[in-house]
Amino acid sequence: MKLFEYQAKELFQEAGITVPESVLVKAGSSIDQATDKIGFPCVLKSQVMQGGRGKAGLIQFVKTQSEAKEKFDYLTGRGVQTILVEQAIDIAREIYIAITIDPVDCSTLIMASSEGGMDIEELAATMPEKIIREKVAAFRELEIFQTRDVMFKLGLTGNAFKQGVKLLLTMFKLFRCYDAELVEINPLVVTGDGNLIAADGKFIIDDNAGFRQQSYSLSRDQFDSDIEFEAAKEGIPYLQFDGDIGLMCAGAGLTNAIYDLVNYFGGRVANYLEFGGPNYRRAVEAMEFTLRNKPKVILIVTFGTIARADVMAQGIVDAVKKLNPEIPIVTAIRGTGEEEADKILKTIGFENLSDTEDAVKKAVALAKGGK
Amino acid sequence: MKLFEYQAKELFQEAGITVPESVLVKAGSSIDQATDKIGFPCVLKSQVMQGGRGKAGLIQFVKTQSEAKEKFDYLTGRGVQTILVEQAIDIAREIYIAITIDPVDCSTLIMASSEGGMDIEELAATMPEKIIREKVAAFRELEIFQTRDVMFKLGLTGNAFKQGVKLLLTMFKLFRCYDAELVEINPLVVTGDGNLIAADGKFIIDDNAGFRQQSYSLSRDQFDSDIEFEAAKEGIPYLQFDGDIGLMCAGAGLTNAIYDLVNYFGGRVANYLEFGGPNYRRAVEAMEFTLRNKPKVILIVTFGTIARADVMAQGIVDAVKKLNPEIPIVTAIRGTGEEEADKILKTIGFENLSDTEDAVKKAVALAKGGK
Amino acid sequence: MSIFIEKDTRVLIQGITGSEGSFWTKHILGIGTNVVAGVTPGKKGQKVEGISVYNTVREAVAETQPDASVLFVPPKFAKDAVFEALDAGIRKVVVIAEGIPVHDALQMRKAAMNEKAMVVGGNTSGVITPGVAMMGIFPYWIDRVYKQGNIGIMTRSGSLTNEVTAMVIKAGFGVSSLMGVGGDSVPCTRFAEFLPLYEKDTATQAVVMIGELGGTMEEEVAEAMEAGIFTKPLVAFIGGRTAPVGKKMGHAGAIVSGGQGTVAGKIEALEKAGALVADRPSATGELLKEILKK
Amino acid sequence: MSIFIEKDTRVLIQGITGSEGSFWTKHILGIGTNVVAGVTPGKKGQKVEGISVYNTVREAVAETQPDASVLFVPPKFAKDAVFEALDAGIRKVVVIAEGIPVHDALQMRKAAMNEKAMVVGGNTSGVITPGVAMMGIFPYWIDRVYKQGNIGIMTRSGSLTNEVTAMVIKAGFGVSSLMGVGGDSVPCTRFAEFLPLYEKDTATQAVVMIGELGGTMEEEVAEAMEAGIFTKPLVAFIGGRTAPVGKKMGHAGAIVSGGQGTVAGKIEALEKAGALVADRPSATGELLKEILKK
Repeated sequence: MKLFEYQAKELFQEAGITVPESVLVKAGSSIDQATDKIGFPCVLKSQVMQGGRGKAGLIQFVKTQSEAKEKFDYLTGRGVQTILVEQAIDIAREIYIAITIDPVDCSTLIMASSEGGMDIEELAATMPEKIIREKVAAFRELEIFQTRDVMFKLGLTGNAFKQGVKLLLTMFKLFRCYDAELVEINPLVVTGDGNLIAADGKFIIDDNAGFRQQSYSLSRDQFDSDIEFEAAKEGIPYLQFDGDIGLMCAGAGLTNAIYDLVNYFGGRVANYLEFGGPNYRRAVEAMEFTLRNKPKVILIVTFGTIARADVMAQGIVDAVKKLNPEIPIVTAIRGTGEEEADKILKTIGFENLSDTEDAVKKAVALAKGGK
Repeated sequence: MKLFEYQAKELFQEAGITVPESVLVKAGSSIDQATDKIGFPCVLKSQVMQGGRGKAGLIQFVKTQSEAKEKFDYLTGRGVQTILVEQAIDIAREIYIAITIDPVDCSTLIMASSEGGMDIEELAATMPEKIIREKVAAFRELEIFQTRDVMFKLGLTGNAFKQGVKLLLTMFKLFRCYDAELVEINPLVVTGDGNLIAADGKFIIDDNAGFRQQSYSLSRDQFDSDIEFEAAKEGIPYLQFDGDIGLMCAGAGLTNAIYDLVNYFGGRVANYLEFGGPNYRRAVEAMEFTLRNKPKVILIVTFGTIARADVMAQGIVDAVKKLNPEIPIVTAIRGTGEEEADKILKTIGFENLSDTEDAVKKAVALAKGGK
Repeated sequence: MSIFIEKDTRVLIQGITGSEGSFWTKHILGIGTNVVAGVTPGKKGQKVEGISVYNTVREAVAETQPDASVLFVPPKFAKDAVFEALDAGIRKVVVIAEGIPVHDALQMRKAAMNEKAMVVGGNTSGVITPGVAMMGIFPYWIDRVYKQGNIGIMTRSGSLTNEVTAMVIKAGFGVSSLMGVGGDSVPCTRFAEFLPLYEKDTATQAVVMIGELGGTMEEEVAEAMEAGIFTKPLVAFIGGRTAPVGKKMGHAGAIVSGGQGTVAGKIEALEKAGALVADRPSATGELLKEILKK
Repeated sequence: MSIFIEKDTRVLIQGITGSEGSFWTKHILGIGTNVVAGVTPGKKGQKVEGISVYNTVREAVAETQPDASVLFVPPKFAKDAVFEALDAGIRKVVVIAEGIPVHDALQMRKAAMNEKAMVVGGNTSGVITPGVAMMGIFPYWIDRVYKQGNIGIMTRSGSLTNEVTAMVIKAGFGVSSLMGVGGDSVPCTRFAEFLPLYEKDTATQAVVMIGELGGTMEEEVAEAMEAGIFTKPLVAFIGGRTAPVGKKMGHAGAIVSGGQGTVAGKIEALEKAGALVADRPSATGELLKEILKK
C-alpha cells in the first residue's frame, strides 16, 4: 500500500518529524478556508500516486487568493480528488533521505544525499558517489553513531545536525513499526534559519503485513483507471492496457510470460488479470472485469497445481453461460485435473489447447480478425 | 530499584496481566473501605521488601470484618506502612515463572516450574530438574514457539495455555522495556476455572537505567533501617550492622576486603559506608552517617586513583573539626596524593598508616578497649 | 542424487494437521518421501496419514531426528515456524506460504545465514527430486512435467515452472533437483546460493533457471558464472521482457525500479557470462540441446 | 610482551575532549602509550595533548588505523560508543564508564562475541602493562604498585587492585599485564576469557586473580584450569568472605543469590583446580612465592 503524500506526512507529524503547515481540501469544496489558514504564498499539491508531479503541472505555487482558486479549479478539473494546501517554505538546502531494504544481506538500508529534490534513480545513474549508504542488519537497531555519520556526511551542523539525528532515528522507527518497504523524504529541506522540514513524503507499507498494521482504505486516486480500482476492491489483481487481447491467467510468473508471448507474436494486451491463487473459483467476476476493457478476444492460460484445471474450466463454462461474451475465447487450462477440464470445456464447444504458444498465436490471429 | 509487590502488580495490570482485585491501604487509615470493596475472604499483604513474608506472619488471611481490623492493627503495629488488601483466589495450581539475565551467554533467561509457591533457590537446590529454562539471545526477541514450549512443559492446556503464552510474551516485553533485572510471578495461579492470575510479583529495575526509566521514589519500607534509608536518599552507599567498628572506605572491592579483614582479626563492623567514587569530597556527611550507629572506632581505608588521597584527608580533617567525634579514628588513606595526605592528617595529630592490615588491627584493638 | 532432498532425507512437516498440510502430506508421502513426523501445537498424539504429530519441533526432533522440514503454516506464522525449526537444529527448511511480510522474510533469511542453514521460499512450490521425494506442492503425477533426469531447475515461479519444465521434458531431458526459490522480493535463499550445490552434484549436467524481471538474483547468477563458482551449462528463461516499467505485475519480487532488475540487463549479464537465454518457454529445450552439444 | 597492549599498539581515545578524557589522555601519553587519534562528535580539527580529534571512529580509523580504543564516555552512551568502535573494525576496546545499564552490557558483550572482539569493562580502571602503555586510569606513578614484571593480574576491583598489587610487588614481583575485568554484573569479557592469552604470553609466569563474591567468574576460572586451558600457577584473593548473604555490598556484581557465587564455593573450586587462595591481601605475595617454587 503506497500512501499519499498527506498520509505519509500525517505519520511523520505524529512521530515528531516537522512537516509544513497544511490543510487538505477535497475536490468540490472551497479552497478559501485552507488558504485563510495557511496564508500566501502557498502550494497546491495534488494527492495522486503519479511520479513527477511537478513536471506534470500537478503542483502549483500560488501567491493570491484568485490564483489559488484558479489553480484549484484547474487541478480538480484534471480529475484530482484531493489537494494538499501547504505553506511555502524558506529553502536553504534540499536533502534526499530514504529507508528501504537490502534483500541480499538482509539489512535495512538508509540512503541519503545532499543533492535533494532529485529522483534517487536519477541520482544513482548520474552521481552514484553522492549517495550515502548506511545499513542496519536484521535483528539490530539503528545506532546513534550511524545517524551521526550520515549527518556529518550530509554536511549538517548545529541545530540541523541534531534534528537530523533525531529525524533519522524516527524514520527508522516508523520504517520498522509500520512494516514499510520505503520511507522517503525528498526533499528534506534545511530552512534559512537552520531547521529541518520534510517537504515531501513517500511511504509504502507492505501489503503482506496488513494483519498487524493499521488499514488505509483504497481510494480511486491510487489507481490509473476505474477498472483497476474496482478490481482491487474485489481482491483481483488487474492492470489495464490499450490492446485488444484480454488475459485471464493463473500464476504471476506464467501471466508475465503470456504477456511477453502476446507481444512476441505481434498481439497487444488489453488487460492483465490474475485468475489463479485465491481467485481460481471466481471465473464469473474475472471474466466480467476482463470484458470491461472491450477486448476482441479472451485468452485463458493456466498450468495449476492447487488451482485445479477442472474447477477453472467449470467456472469458465458458467461465466460464458451467464455473461454471453460475444467475442472468441481461447483456453489452455492445464495442470491438476486437466483431462476433466478438456471434457468440461467441450460441453460448450471449446477446444482446450495443451500448448501455450498455440493458444497465444490463435488469440493474436483472432484479435487481428482471423480465426 | 526493587519494587514493592503492589508496584509490580500495577505494571502487570497495565500490560494486561491479570492480578487479583485489590486496594492499597496506608497505616493510620481505615481498612473498612478496602474490605467493603474486596469482600471476604481476603488477604492482607504487608508491602515490605523482606522475603518469606508468609512465614514471618506478614501476610494474613482474614474472613470477617473484625478479623480484618484486628490483623490490620497487628501488622501496622509491627511497623508496616502499606498493606495490600487483596481478594482471595480459587487456587487449582501454583506455577513459578520468572525472567532474569544470563551474563555469560548474554541472554535473557526465562525460568519456570510447575512447583510454584516455592522459592526458586530452594527449587534449584532440591529439584533442579523441575526448572524449565528458555533463553533469548541479546538482540533477539522471545518467539511464540518458545512460549508454547514453556507452556507445554508446564502442562497447561486450553485457556490457561493461551493465557500463558500471552502472559510470558508480556512479561518479556516488560522485562526489556523497563530495563528489569528480574520479573517474577510466584505463584502464578491457575484458578479452578482454568484462568491465570499473578498472585504475587517481584520486579527489580536496573538502577543504572534510571535515565530512561520512570522513577519510583525511595520509601522507608525498602530499607532495613532509618539510617540506610536516609543515606540512600543522600546517594551514599551505607549498610548497618551490629558491631562497633565504623567503616569509611573507598572502592567497593576494597571495602569488602576491609570488612573481611575486620572479621579476620576478630572485630565486628558497625557499618559499611562507601566514601569513594562520587562521594570522596563528602567526608562530613559520610562521617555523620558513620557516627549514627554509635561505633567505638572509625576505620578509614582508601587506595584511590581519581579519589585523591589529599582531598579525602582534608575532608577528614574538616569533618573532625566540625563533628568532634569522641572516638578514635584510624586512617590509611593512600593513592594519588598520599604524601600530601600524610601531612594534612598530621595537622590534627593523626598518623596516616600505609599498611592496611596494621590499620585494621589497630582499629580492632581500639574497639576492644586497647590502643 | 539431489542437492536438497534424497530418498532417505528425514522430513518433518510443520502445520501437518491443517487442511493444506494434511492434503499435501498425502502427496508428499505418495512420491516416496521419507516423512518422519509432523508438528501442530496442541495436536500431539494425533496421526496424519499414519505420521505421528507432536506439539513442538523440539519434541519431534528428539523423537524422530528429522533433517529437513517443510512448512504448511499461514504467512503470519511463517517466521515463528522457521525460527522454531532452526532452533531445534534443522538446517533445511522449505516455506510454502505466500504473503509473508517483507520484514519477517529479512529476519528469516538472516537467521538462516547465522545458522548456516538453507531456508527455501517463501511463496514457493518447494523442492522436488522427481521420482524420489519432494517437500512442496508439485503435481508430480503429471508425467510430461515431472520426470527424473540430469537437468537442475531453479525457479521464481509456480505455474510457469510447469510450463517451462514441460518444454525441457519435451526436448528429451529430465529433472535432477527442482528448487523453487519463491516469488517474493526477499527469498530466503537466492538463485546464486544454489549454484555451488548444483556444481558439485554429479546428477546435474546443466541448469535451467526460470527468472523474471525485478531484483538482482539473475545478475548474481551471472556473477557466479563469471567468478567460476558455477561452470556447468546454464539456460535461462526470463519472464517479463515486455512488462511495463514501474507496474507491480504479479510477484512481489517482479517490479523494476531505478533501472535495476530489467530483463534486458539480466539477459545481457547472463549471455556475457556464457549462459543461453530463451526468448520464450518453448525455446528452452532447444537451447539446452545446443548448449550441451558444445 | 603483553596480552592486550604493547608499546606499538595504536590507541584511539573516544570521548577525548571531555574532562575525564582529556585529563587521562595526558597520563595515557605519560606512560608511553602510542595514542594515534581521538574522537568526539562535532570536535573534528581540535587537538588534545597534541592528538588529533575526529568526528567519528570511521574517520579516525581511515586516517590513523588504530588497533584499540579506550572509551571515556558517560555510561548512557557506552553502548553506542562500543558499537561504533566495533563497526569501524576495532577489535580491542576498553570501557571505563561506571553505571552502564545491564541490558546495554548484555548487548555490548554479545556484539563483541559476534565480532570476535575483546571489549574490557565497563566499570573498570582498564588495562595496563606497567612501564609500557595503558588504556585506563591507573596511578602508574606509584612505584610500589605499578612495576613491570612477570605476574599477570586480573581483577574485578579498583582500589583493591592497588592494595593487592602492592603486596605482589612487596614480595619482589612485578606485573606483566593487568586486566581490569570491571565490577559490574555483566562484564563484557570474563576472567576465564583472559586465560588463553596469559597462557601463551611468554612474559607471564603466573597469574593473580582478584575476585569477589557474586557471579560465577571465579568458578569459570577453576573450570578452565581443570580443563587444561590454563596451566600456569594461579593465586587468588576473593573479597567478601564474610559479607552477609543477599546484601548488595559495593559492586553490582557482588551479590550472592540462590547459593551461587558464595566465596566458599569459589575457594573450594579454585583450590580443587590447583590454585592457591589468599585469606587476606597481604598473603598474596607469600603464596605467589610458594606456588612458583613448586
